[in-house]
Amino acid sequence: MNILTFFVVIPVLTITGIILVKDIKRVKLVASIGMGLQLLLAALLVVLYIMQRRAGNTEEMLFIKDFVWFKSLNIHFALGVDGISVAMIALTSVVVFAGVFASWEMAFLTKEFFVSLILLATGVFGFFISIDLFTMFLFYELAVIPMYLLIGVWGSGPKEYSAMKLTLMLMGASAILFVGILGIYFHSAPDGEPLTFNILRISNYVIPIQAQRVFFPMTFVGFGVLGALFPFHTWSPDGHSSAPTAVSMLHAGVLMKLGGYGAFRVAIFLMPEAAKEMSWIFIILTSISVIYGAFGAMVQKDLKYINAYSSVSHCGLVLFAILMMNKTAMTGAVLQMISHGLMTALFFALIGMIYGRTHTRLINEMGGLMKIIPFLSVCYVIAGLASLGLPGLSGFVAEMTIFVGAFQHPDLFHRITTIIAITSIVITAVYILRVIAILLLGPSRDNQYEHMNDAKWYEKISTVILIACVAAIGLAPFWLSSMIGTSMQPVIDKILAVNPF
Amino acid sequence: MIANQIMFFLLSAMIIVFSVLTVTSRKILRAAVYLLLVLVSTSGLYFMLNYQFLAAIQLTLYAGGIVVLIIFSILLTSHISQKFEPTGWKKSLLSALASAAGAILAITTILDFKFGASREAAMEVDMHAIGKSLLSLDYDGYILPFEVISILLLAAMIAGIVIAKKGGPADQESQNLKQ
Amino acid sequence: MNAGIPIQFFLILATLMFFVGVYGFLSRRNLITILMSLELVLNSVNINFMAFNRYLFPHKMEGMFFSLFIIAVVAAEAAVAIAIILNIYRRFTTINVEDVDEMKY
Amino acid sequence: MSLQSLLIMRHELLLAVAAIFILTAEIFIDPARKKNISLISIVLFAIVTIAGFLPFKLTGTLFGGMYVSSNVSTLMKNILNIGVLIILIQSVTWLRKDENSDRVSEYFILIMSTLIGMDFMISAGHFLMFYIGLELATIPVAALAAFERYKNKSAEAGIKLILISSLSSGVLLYGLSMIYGTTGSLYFFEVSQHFPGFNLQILGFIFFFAGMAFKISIVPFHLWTADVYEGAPVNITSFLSVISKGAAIFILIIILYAIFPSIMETWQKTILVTSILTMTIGNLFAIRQQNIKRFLAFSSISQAGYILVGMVGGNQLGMASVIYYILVYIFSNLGAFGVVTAISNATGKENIDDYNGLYKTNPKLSLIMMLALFSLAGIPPLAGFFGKFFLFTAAAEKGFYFLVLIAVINTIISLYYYLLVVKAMFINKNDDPIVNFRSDFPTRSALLICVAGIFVTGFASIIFELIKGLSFGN
Amino acid sequence: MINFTYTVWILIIPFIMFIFLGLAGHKIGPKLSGLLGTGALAVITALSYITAYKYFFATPKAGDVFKAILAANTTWLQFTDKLHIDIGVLVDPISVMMLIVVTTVSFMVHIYSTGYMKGEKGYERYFAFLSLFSFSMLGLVVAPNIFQMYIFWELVGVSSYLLIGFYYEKPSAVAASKKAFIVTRFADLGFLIGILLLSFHTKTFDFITLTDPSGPAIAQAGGASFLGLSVITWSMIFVYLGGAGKSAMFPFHIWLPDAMEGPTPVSALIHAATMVVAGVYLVARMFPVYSLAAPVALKVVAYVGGFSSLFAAIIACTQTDIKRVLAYSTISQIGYMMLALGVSGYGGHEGLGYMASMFHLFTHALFKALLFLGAGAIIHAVHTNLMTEMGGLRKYLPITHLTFLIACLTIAGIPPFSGFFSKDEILAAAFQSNKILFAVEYAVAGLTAFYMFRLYFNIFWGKETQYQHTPHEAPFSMTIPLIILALGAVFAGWIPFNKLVTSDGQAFESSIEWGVAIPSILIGVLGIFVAMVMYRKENNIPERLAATFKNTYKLAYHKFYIDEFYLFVTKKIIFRYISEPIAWFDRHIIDGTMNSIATVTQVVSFRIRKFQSGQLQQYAFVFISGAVLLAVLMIYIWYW
Repeated sequence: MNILTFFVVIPVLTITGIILVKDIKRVKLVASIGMGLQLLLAALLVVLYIMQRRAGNTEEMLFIKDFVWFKSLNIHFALGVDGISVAMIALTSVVVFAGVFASWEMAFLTKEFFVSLILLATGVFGFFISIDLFTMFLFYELAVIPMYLLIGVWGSGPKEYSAMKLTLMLMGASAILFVGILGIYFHSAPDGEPLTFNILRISNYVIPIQAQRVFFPMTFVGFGVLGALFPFHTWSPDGHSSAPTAVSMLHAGVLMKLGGYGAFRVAIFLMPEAAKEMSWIFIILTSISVIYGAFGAMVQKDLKYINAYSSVSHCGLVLFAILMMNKTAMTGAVLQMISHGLMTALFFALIGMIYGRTHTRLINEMGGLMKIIPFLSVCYVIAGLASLGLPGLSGFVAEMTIFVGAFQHPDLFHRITTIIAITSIVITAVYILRVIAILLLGPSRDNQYEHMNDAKWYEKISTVILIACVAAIGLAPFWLSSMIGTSMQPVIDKILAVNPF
Repeated sequence: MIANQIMFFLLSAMIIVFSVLTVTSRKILRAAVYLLLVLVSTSGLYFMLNYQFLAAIQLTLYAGGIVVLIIFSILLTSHISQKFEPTGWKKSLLSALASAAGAILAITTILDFKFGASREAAMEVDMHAIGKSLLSLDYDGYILPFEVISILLLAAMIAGIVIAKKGGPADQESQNLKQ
Repeated sequence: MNAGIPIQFFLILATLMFFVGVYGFLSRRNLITILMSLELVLNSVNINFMAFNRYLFPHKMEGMFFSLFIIAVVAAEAAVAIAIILNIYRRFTTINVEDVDEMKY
Repeated sequence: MSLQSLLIMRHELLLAVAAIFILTAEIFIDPARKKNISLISIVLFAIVTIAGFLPFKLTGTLFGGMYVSSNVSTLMKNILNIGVLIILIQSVTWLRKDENSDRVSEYFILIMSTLIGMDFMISAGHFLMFYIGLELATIPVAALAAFERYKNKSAEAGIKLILISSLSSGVLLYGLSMIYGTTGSLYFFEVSQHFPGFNLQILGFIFFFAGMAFKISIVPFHLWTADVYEGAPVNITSFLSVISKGAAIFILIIILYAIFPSIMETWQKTILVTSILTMTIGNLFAIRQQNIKRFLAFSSISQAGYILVGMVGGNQLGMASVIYYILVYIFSNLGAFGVVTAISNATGKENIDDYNGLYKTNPKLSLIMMLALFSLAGIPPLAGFFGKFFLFTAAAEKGFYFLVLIAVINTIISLYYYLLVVKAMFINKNDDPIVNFRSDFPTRSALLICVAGIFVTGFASIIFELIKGLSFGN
Repeated sequence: MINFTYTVWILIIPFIMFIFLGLAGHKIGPKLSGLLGTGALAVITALSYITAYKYFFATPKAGDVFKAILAANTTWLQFTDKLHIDIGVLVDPISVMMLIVVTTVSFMVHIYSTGYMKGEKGYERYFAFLSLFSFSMLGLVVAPNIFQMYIFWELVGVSSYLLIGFYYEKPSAVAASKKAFIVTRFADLGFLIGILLLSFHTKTFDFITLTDPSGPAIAQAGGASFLGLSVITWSMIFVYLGGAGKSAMFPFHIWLPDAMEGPTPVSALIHAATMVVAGVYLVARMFPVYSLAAPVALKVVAYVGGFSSLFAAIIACTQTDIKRVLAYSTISQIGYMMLALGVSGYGGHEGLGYMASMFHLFTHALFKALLFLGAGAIIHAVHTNLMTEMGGLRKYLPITHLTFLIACLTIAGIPPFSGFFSKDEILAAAFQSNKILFAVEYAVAGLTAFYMFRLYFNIFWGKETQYQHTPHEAPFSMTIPLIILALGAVFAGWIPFNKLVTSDGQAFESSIEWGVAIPSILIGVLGIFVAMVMYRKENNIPERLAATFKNTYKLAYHKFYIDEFYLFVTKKIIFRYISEPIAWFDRHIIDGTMNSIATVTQVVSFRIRKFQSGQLQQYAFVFISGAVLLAVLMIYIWYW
């Protein structure tokens, strides 16, 4: 059995296990064991992948497995990974694992909660291992729907409104995306040859430019909405602020990455010509995203809103880098996805833990938490520093790769937009430090918070593993960056072959 | 020739006039009678077209059966002399407009079409031919519809029974209603 | 019998009758009169079939048979309709169609 | 009549035999043991259903072209049989009620005769057969809609259905008469050869289409749907929304594909317009509904719109996807209606507000309802997703991307209101929720079948491949 | 060639120490933490001195030039084929010199801190942060490429942030740390853009390649231009922005005085001796490029430095918080160094300014650290920062007094203390090239002497204040570093910088230019004298003077309202007129659009419900009209 299939099988088994066991404690146990296995499996995959590459395997995708599903439409359940997907899978498994522990205290409908959560994870894993547009789309939608219940049932604040908005906007995006995918499918092969959903196969054929012009924007916007592309990002603040901790983590940490990954793997990889022609529109939009999200985050009062806007900014950077269409910037985009995924998951985990203690998320109502709950506060600072791109943490690596890459463009437009995007690092610093200053530092604002406990063991697991990853990538980025970069090479070659610039 | 045409126009005039009266008369029983007249006139048309069998059916089943059924139901539900309030002008107007539009569309389209005359020899439609055709299993045979319509009629009968059947709590309730 | 009368006359007659029936359906208030209007509508169709059969395709009897079956079906339909109308009368104590609107929006 | 022909017509014949058997039983059986009629009927029907699947020679033309059986038609009949079987099982509880117990056998006979009508309609080779089948499929349903004769709403539903359906058959017949007048025949294969698309023919076609559209409840011929669905007993509502509609769609697609390929452009335009209207209007109305049956009525209208999208291409994939979708739709919608029936039988509650907090008291029913609704909304991995995917793919194959876009946007609206129900069940609080109850065996087994269908139909690609293999189109 | 690979330990040891103390500090207790931290520093200090010795005296020169040696290098992150961030150690004259400066001062501060911070909450954290800072600063210093420098540049910034905000419960400290970080971050933005521009045109980050006179950077001096200046010039100006930010040059200087909220040893280490001179170091690092390819940028450096030094000196004269006086003095002195670089040429005696700047950097590090540590000892004794609340302390704090006096004399440029030598070189260099700046320097020299002695007299002489506790001399752990640094301040002037640290690595002859030096000494003495008159005994001269130059005094006292201006820009413009409108726009316009789509759907849905009237005939009407309209559409209107 192919290693990749386990990534779908294990969650499904875990869900089954959760449904079968009776008691809440066992539910958690099963969930954590399942996701722990998944994490180990991801680690194994990384190792195997690197070993394969070392051994000189230069195939574009490794571990390819192809099950015919709907034969007449040439729909396959095709699996395969390159460095990029491996990285994303690793990210996902870490975040999901942390998410399980972050929601350890979930007492209301626990079983249902974990089932939905892991279902969501299944969708994400499935998405990343697929190389068939149909299954990709299937898993994408699969990931979106549990969201509704997770937010609607276990959320807080205007949860029903937020859940509905999030679900509808994302499904709306998937609607556009769906048309885009169909368009690709029906132009995926020259006349007379069987149509295909297989990305690799399609990428070897040049989709007619007229079709690309129609379907590229659809695909890109479809994925872009999930990646919080301005002005379609408004689901994100509401959705994130209402979602329960683990869901915010998964959503901002992983699900938003589906957008970036998809935009790269489907929109740009398959339709590079149109991407080249139209990228300027989206570059403008994404650079707006970057700045706009950062400025938006500056005046928010709710912790989750701050983070949501910050995600808009950071994910905007991902899309921005993807659109630059050169190896360095795109590698940076993937790094940024991973980095943002980890640190935003960390953020949301911490926010959830703080909220669980103070029962408020308004920064003005808290203060001086550093003294009361030092562990969580320090973690928060670390997350903040990662977010503002401190060297030694993952954010820096990603951002610098993007900036350097984007700046290598020969024409002025790209470089000016890059500079605009770079200014976000200052704004980011402003809002991050603002939060840290108000929330954690200074005197304690309300003595009812004096008696809070610091992190419990499961909370520590959740945060420490995320921090460890953030720091590991920040300190030793080379292997990751080169793993991604190597896989990026064929993509770039294809883009260049088509229309060298 | 002329007699033909006179006959036709007479019948058509009757049909049109009585149709209109059927749908406009404010006394329901009269409307039923007008309907009967329309149906009878129609059977006259069938005679003109040489379809005596169908004309007969029209008279017996349609005029004799359905109209009687309708009249019975009228008697059950209304007073004979009951006069309706006239329909609201808005509704009438809209209905008239829709119908007129439909009629104009249909008629213009019909007039637009060139009907070719028949080249085949006409078939003698007598009872023998009808019977043979009705019971034929082959092309142009109607045994299957004939059988199926019996199921239809059975089903309709049961349907009527289902609705009209007395007994159970329903009846009690309706008796309460009457009191 | 039908010589000298163009087929269009029959068709126009049927059409007029059809739409008069439709008019009745749309405007009459009494359920039974609506049913009567329906009879007009269906009757007009029969005229069409008969005319076509006689004028254009006299070598077969399709139109005629069709009419025949229509008459039978209409009879069944009318029977069921009347049964329901009587039930309506029992329930609503009226057969004014405008009053039969418990369900809307 | 050889044995061969009997086998070819086995669906209709067995059904007729079963109906007559029940009729006889009704007459001869001891009144005290009439309870068993349900059981007998369902067993009989199950036998019919199974017999339908038997791999005898399926194709053939009987009665000089009056009756045509092909692989596709057999498939369609089988699909309908499955649906009806589920509905019959679902009806048992309802039929056990005192007020209905005196008309159990009539119920079964009417349903079966309706199904006979549909089967004949699907196998029709001649418009006369088609017409009689259509009426046979309609008239008893009207009576069934008025079945609960002690309820105002039921009576109202009955009268609305029978009158509008008569009008629509009037319009359909008028159209047919024009088709007859311009082609000289009512045999399908002859009509298709004489159909170059004169204006009068188009007129006839449109009127014919309107009559069919009424059955499928396509906008603007749909207005009866909500009222009838709301007023009719729940089982009849599900019958109307699934079986009647499914049968009408089957026959429409056969007629469009087989008889009117020569005016494909016209009917494509027609379907384009009506499908957009149908999806949009159905959705817009569904948003505000409070009665769950009415809600499902509008939802089924918009579903019809999606199905039309699949039909628009006139391609083989289109037919396959439509048939497949009907199968999926049967499971999904009957799942939803099954829950509605169970709740309605147990408590008499039919408003969405009553469903508030249902998950707390009846988790399993809520879950089934949710699965069914998600399947209707086209959420993976449920069958509805695959169904919708193929429908839209079929349209896209012929370049109707714009239509597909509108359709998928409409699925988002529909997702919205499906989620409203899910929200009611899972999120909303309720001081007075529906109490916990345990459904009886038939209800549970019917729901189980539906859930299994919702899951299996999608994943098991063989089902789709089978349907695809049998379909035709260009 | 001697192997310098071991120098990587200079980076690794403090990093490990940081991680260890950060994670386990609270477990092992304060005492051990302090000991470990200090011990680690002792080791790397020793390593640095060994390195300095080996580099300057044991390594054979190539010709007569000190060659830059790449002691270690490994690719850390690959961008493109040519552009990659390497982490490594570059050993060349200035890096070695900086190693000495950083490790010495840091070591002193560590020792000092063990006394100064005793009993403070978060003692372990403090030492962890100090280790982090040492690591970052050393990494910055030895960076062989500009990107490594940027990385450590940021790390230095963050450790500064952490240390300024060490007393995190004090709102002013929190605000100060935030301000320091954001202001420098803003400057770093310029640095980053500069790096990107530079690397885009030269395709390298590597210092050796960049500064090679025949390398791509300098070769492209006349390349593509923008707004009249060459791209290289622009990029060097941007790079300088980063330097200006870190070195608190006008107008980025505002963070430095506030940064005094941190513990005093931190001020000594970071905000006086090491980190703030990183800007100078950066310019020195890139000096060949500035000098050969971007003279305009170099001019900017010179003028900004000159202006800052004068500006800060004026403000320093009016401040009362001793640490703030020292902070402005630091700005002023760094301005001096910048100026010196700015007026310097490349190679040989032309490079006098360069050498002078480095020289001054070196001596300044020693005496400014001394001043701060002394101030720390004073604050430690009297528990206040305000010199108005001090006076007559010379009796209580003899050692502190003495060392402080030495430091003051040094900074005033009185021979034979080291400050005199380095300052003299700078004056000489300025005299050679730019008379205006030269004049500025004289003025600054006088002002410096004045405000330093104003400080000195106010603290140790003047009116004796009633203290709550009798002040007492600091413990040995604090006085020993003072003494060592004082010795350094006295004797460092004799180090032959012109032989060791020069712009092109070649030694050149230089001697004291008495023509320039004597007036400068006189000016210094004059400044001291004025201060003595005004502040030695209590009198009303200062008040009268302040009253006479009321407006000027007020301006200077309020630091020329620069802070207020920044506050206005950030609070009013950025927050109120950019951020809040954006947030509003997002919630109301964008979100509103999405919501209104939903609302419109709902409203339409409500409006059209009338169609479903329950009236059978209306249904039929729609049915018939629908059929007719459809037919009309298909037959008569819509041709494909």
